[in-house]
Amino acid sequence: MKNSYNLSAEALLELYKTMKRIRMTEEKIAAHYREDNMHTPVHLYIGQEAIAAGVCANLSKDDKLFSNHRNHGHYLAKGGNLKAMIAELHNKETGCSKGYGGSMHLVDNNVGFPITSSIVAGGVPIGTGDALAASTLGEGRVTVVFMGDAATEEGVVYESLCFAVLKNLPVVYICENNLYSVGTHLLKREKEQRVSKKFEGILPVYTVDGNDVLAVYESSRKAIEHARYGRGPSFIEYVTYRLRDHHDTKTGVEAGYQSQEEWDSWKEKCPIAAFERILSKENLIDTDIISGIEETNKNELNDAFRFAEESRLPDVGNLYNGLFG
Amino acid sequence: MKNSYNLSAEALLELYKTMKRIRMTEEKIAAHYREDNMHTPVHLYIGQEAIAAGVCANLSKDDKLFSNHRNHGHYLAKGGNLKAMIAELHNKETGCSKGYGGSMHLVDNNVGFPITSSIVAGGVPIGTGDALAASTLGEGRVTVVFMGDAATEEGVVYESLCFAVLKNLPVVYICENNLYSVGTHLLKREKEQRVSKKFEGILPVYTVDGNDVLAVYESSRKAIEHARYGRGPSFIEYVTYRLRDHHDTKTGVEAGYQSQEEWDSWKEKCPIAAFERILSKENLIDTDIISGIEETNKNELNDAFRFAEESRLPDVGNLYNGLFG
Amino acid sequence: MPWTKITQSDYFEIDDNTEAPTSRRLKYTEAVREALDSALEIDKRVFVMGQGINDPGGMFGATTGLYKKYGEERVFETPLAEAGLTGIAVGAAAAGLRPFYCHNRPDFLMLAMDQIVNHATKLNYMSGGQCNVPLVVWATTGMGWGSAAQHSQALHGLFMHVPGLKIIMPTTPYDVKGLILSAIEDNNPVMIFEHRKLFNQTGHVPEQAYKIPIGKGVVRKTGTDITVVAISEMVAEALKASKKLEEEGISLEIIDLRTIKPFDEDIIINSIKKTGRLLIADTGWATGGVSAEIAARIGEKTFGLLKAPIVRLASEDVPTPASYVLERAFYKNAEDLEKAAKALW
Amino acid sequence: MPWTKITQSDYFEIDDNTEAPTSRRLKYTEAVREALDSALEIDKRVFVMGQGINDPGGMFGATTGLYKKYGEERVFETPLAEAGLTGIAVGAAAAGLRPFYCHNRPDFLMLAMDQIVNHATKLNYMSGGQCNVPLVVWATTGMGWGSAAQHSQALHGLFMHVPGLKIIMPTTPYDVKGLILSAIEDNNPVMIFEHRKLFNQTGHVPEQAYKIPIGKGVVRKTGTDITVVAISEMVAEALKASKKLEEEGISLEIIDLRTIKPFDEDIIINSIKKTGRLLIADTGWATGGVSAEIAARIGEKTFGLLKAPIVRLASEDVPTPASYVLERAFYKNAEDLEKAAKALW
Ligand SMILES: Cc1ncc(C[n+]2csc(CCOP(=O)(O)OP(=O)(O)O)c2C)c(N)n1
Ligand SMILES: Cc1ncc(C[n+]2csc(CCOP(=O)(O)OP(=O)(O)O)c2C)c(N)n1
Ligand SMILES: [Mg+2]
Ligand SMILES: [Mg+2]
Repeated sequence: MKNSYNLSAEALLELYKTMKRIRMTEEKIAAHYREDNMHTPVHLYIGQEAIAAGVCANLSKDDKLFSNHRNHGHYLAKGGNLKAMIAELHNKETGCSKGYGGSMHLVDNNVGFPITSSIVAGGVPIGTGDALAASTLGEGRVTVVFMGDAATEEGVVYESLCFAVLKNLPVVYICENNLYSVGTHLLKREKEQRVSKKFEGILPVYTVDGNDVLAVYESSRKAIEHARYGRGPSFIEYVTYRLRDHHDTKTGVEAGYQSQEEWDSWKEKCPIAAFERILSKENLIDTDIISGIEETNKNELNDAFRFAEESRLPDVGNLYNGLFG
Repeated sequence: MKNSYNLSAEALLELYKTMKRIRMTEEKIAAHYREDNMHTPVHLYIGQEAIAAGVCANLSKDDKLFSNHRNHGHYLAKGGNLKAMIAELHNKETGCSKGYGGSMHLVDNNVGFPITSSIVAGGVPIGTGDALAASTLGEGRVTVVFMGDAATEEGVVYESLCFAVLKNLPVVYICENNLYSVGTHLLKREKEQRVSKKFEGILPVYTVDGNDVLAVYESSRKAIEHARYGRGPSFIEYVTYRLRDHHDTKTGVEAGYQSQEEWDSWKEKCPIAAFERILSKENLIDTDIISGIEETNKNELNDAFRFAEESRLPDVGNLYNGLFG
Repeated sequence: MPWTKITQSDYFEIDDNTEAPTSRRLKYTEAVREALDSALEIDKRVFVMGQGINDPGGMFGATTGLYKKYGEERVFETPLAEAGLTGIAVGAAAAGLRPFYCHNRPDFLMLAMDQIVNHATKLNYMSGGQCNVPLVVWATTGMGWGSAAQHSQALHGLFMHVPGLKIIMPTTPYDVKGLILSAIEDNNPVMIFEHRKLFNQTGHVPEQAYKIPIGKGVVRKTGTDITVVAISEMVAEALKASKKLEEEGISLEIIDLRTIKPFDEDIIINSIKKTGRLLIADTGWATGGVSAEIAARIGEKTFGLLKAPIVRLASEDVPTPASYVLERAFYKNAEDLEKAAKALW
Repeated sequence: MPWTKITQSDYFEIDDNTEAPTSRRLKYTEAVREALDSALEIDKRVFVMGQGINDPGGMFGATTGLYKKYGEERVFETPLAEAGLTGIAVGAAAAGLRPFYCHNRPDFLMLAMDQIVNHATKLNYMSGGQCNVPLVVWATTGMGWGSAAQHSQALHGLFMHVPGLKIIMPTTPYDVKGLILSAIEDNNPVMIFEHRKLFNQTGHVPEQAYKIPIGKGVVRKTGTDITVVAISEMVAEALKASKKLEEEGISLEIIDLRTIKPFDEDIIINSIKKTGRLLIADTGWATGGVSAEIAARIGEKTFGLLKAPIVRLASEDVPTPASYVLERAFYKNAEDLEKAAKALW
């Protein structure tokens, strides 16, 4: 049963649910952060949900996703375990990284989330190497590497793209251009607002509205298939905005580096609200369905937080655990 | 008195003389290298002379040139002191770097040759920073940064170009694409033979025949003027070939990584022989004039080698000299 | 939230300079800012660069508003390209400017190692003295609140090994202003590692510009039994521990090294002549770090004077864990120092 | 021309393994090649990468022709992008392959520091043990013939400071084969620093694959008066010096450390129990280097056993100069070691 978006109703609803789940998780983290039970920096994903949701809808568990400091949404969209994530934020042994990583280093081999670096762009060559291994071993899987706009300024990204092209690797680079690096606007750091332009001479690049989940889905689907069928890497820039501060829970307006007008205009373009309008028009959701989804999320989140709070802290004696593998 | 090349006869002859002087210097170095009086690696410039000659004809002493390991030709074309260069190769105190640098680190503040790094691409950001200083201080001078094809693979080059564009710096990047990195052909390292293509999305790039000194002169003239008049950086790729091995004195054929056919075809395109043909046609040189130039060079070279041989070695007690400035 | 706030070390307060007539109480970061302000004012060649230096946070206040006073040509934001930008700073320095390059964390300096190790520190030497590089690289060491393996490293020990560098690690507002002004005036690359736990300290700082010589330590507390050479935030831990130890009859002499490269050998040796015992406390890893060099060099020079082996209190050979219980096991503090001192006594 | 040739250390010859039935005399670089050949043969996950590994020079013979036998997918040339390619190797290792990444000189590793210090060595720890990185990084240290400041650094001392690394520095053909095979089999990042002056050494090497444990030193010469802990090429210098010193009645016990991280403390301490004197000889800079860590750690553990201060023979805190007269002043050799030993006696 395909509709005008060339996607089944289930698939459309799934995209919506993923976004909602991420949003509600982030909001709950924000609400509880001041209670000081999560001793970890948090980089919230609020406003960018369409990207993780749209991209990951094209991935299987065997495909791998390389994330960055802003990884909560990526992890959940990739099928991550909510309990393990919330426990990691609570510094617990039951966390997906056993309490050794914290919010910036969610890792979960069960869902193709193999490492997460908080060095900006640090994961980009590593993801490229993962694609090299996949290609060498003939695994047929695809690697997706997420990065921010500022990450594209690091030389290793350039080096990685060139190598991926040279070896025709099954990798898709996803750039979430939210216009800011911490509190610094893109145009203080770069000549052009479209960061993918820099790579036009190297590989196929696309610039897409990152707040339109269907556009994200469709563009990444093509790039991922392209990679999967051995036609090589590509680079997609999704233009978006984060509605909260770089880390912590307030907004960039409150933090003093974004204007109210700018923020408002992007709030208008909220990817979830926008998609809700589409789904309503298609008669795929109504307030009851939305409430149902919210209820499910709320319960799941309450469980996850309870689980996290009740979990044990790592054993102090295990300081050296994991130093060597 | 301009001719069809839009250059005075003197200017044309000057280009020729520069190339000849470089060639004869390199050949003399090669001839004497086995005598073991020059304890220094040598990266000969034979075959690439048109680039240094053509570019530097557009520079004044105040303009600065950032070179690399293959710097003999750059140094001479920039007005370097032949005696000081040969003395440096002989490890002498009278060398342009006082014997502390050797062949890979010719430096001479008197002629705008401020540092020379032998880390591939290491000088590229440094040259960019020099242009930043020139721009900040309003000095009106231009910085020219030389690099090889392999250097363009380093992330710092990408980072430097982006920054030069952001700040609209008075810098021209010159890439000598001689198709090889030591014994490794370009196509083992890159997808495309035209290395400048990678930067098309970042700044104006040009690909020019690097064995045609007039084309080099003209293309670099435009780019240098562009930079000088505050219109920003550009990147020129000169396609060329080195007729000797990466370092040392034999050829790449003898070293086993270049084919005789390839080498022969480039030998045919020798920039000096090609320019000789043009100048003859224009009646600007004949065998007598050439002999005269050769004689002058020979004498100058003999003097320089004698000077170098007779110069003192650095004082062993001065190991710490120059550690701090 | 300590990741956005600065952890307060409430026990640490030294008034180096209460007598200076123009002296006021300033916070550590205010003293840094005042140093930069002075340098920008006095010397037109000075400029400041870094990620986020002009955002509202302004490096914890160390750079706040400077761009408004001196313009964005002299106080500018950089792209995220630490390798290239370090090279650019080196080039600008070699061409006559005086860059002050700010980093939020030493971890990010790993991207700039080629320019620091192979270039900034070598260009003058390998050019026969033609190219000095008056570059200052400033990095603030973070810790705690789950900063974890890539956002909390105290990497000054790595740089100890690099010839041609000077490295300062000031602990007081008075020192940081004076040492930063010396660093900027120096014709060579100087690295500054500052510990965030010190940022809220207050102390007396004279209003005018003044300099403190690079390479000189200072005795923060005199004592008779054990010489403690403390680096950066460990000075605070040592002072705290010394109070308890005093009650138990162990008297520490605490040396704040201030400069780790070159470090003040004499001040340590003179103290050992009195105490016969040396404990070195560093915020970085022990293995191959600053404490190793101090132990090796001082051990050689005080052989026979020492009544007990030189002891090092520094991080174990493991990355920083995230969870606070593991963090507590990882970081050495006043209690650990107390224990180490007792064992040495 | 020594820059393209390898400097011969004619005085150095140790036959570790003459008894093994399949043992033949091989050059050092042939032993390296044989190790890589074995590893590629035995384990399909192994691959070799580096600049120039497939060119006719083939890393002084260490990689010659391997790509013909195993294909260019498993033995490939890299672009000049040490930072990115190290990350790529890390990613491939984490995904189940076993990269062996060759570098012509440690100087170039400075471009890869972020991936080594912040990633390769930390991913397993910070993921709670989910991501081990079986990566081998191999670098050959050059010296002489005017290699100068950027092409001659012995930088192993920097890496000593990094948790999560193992570092080996084999001196004999027998050791290099066995240690490379151990390194490749290790599930963690291992760095190998080889000194080019050792490359023409020959020695007996068994034909089959064998391993030498990481972390174990070996006594190259027994003696009674001074323990010399020698690293890499310094073993050759120590052996040379010991002959002269023997004539003058000073007997050196020479320990070839082989692994510097973790290093074999017991073998050193046991020797000191006999000699009471320690001289550490390293090819890198003294300040903050390997010799500092050995002196600090062993000094602490042998306090009371030592009859004299621990002495370090290592490079002065200055870059490598180009001119051969200055090179001679810079590099420590057998004569310097002789002098240091006499002074210590
Ligand atoms: C190499 C490096 N430099 C600086 C930082 C500090 N830092 C952490 S996140 C960040 C901003 C990154 O911006 P972007 O890549 O656009 O991602 P976003 O936060 O906007 O999602 C910075 C500068 C870092 N972690 N790593
Ligand atoms: C960062 C770095 N990696 C590797 C080397 C070793 N190396 C010296 S020159 C060279 C080849 C450079 O090729 P290219 O840039 O094309 O210049 P060319 O020699 O052809 O003029 C290499 C690999 C180096 N010096 N620096
Ligand atoms: Mg961003
Ligand atoms: Mg080339």
